[in-house]
Amino acid sequence: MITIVYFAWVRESIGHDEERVERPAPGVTVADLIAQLATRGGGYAQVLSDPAKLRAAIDQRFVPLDTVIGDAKEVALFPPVTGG
Amino acid sequence: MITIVYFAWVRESIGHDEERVERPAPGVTVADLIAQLATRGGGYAQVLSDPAKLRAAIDQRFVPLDTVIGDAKEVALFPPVTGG
Amino acid sequence: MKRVAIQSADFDVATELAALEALGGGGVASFTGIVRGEGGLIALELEHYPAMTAAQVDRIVDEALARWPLLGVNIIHRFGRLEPGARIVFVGTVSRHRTAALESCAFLIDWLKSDAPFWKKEHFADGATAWVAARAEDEAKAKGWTA
Amino acid sequence: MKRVAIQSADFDVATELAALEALGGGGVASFTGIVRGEGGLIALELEHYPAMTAAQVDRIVDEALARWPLLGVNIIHRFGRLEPGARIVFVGTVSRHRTAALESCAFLIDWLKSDAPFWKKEHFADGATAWVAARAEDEAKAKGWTA
Repeated sequence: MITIVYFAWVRESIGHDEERVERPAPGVTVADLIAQLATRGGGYAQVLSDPAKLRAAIDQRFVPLDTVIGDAKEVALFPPVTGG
Repeated sequence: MITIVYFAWVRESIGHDEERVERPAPGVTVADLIAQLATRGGGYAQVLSDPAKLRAAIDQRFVPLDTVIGDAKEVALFPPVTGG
Repeated sequence: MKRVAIQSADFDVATELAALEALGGGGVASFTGIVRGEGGLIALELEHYPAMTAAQVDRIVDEALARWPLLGVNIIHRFGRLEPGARIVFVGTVSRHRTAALESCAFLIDWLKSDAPFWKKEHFADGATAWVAARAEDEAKAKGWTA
Repeated sequence: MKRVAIQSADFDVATELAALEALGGGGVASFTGIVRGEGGLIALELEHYPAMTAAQVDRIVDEALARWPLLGVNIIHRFGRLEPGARIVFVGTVSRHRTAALESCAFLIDWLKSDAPFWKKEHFADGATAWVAARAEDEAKAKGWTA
């Protein structure tokens, strides 16, 4: 299992800030995970269908969406940060 | 008459911070005034014999040493400023 | 001195600056970001990624310490609901000379404003809310510091 | 808000910053210069040209107000005998956005450090004294702001 955390309008649309999912197969990227979650429909489809608007972090490090998830513990999905 | 004011080590060497002198003739520059004051010898000669180390202001405005004094009320002679 | 705090509570700029002034440096630079109450804004809600924020800020402070000869760096960033006039962020830097203090302060706030994992939601008097969009200008500014 | 003070008395940074924070801007930048007690220095004596200083500082503040969209500028410069740890100078600027506040603060302190009519005499523990020489670096920095 891995943890997915959501922030800002991604979190709001999905309706919760964290969930546990099956560990993705080797080679699966963040973009693949986003596409898979989007198939759930509803709030997921609404915010995850346009990945260009999303940013991600793996184990608390910003990563490009084409990064392989591998043995990460936590994937975070969120809009571009808007700072302080 | 015009007022000459001195600051920092110029003031210290000359021994006073202000004096009144006859108004210089038309066309006389700050550099001319410095050369003239230097002929007084003592502290004057000591700090005024090397004008490259001096800066000046006429009526509270920085000026190059070759500026004509004209009808100014106050000439200031001092080392390069060292700020705050 | 290196201090990083991510907190919901307000802070006292005087206390922070006094600690920085006491470090023996010749120059203390600071920047304080404040919520502006424009366009009917009644509150700004700052959300952050707690597991990531402190570590990231800590890393950028280390980068500043490596780039400039600093005697002290202090960063405070608030989260939660903040009303117009409230402080959001404080950056204070101390160095022997002014240039290092001023440049590192600008570097840190540019980073915080563009790359720190914070998201802002605006609440308006008419009940409307809107998530603030990232500004391309801020990203460009932060990139400008990259050698 | 525009405030320029040339004074021998110390000042309270918190009070100055609070006034700047209250102007409704999004960013307050400040720089505080402090006497460093290095090399046996026991005091710095600042002499200035009173008839000239305030007018000159006022003029450079007007220049900053013309160059950046500022809501407030506050400059305090002390003269007289100052011991290590004492504040010498304070520059505070406020703008809607951080860049204008940070840049104008750096511009003003660069000018004050290089072009303001102040002279500094160092007093050392062994009784020696020395007038500080102008630094070519400072002059170059102030010139760098000229368009």
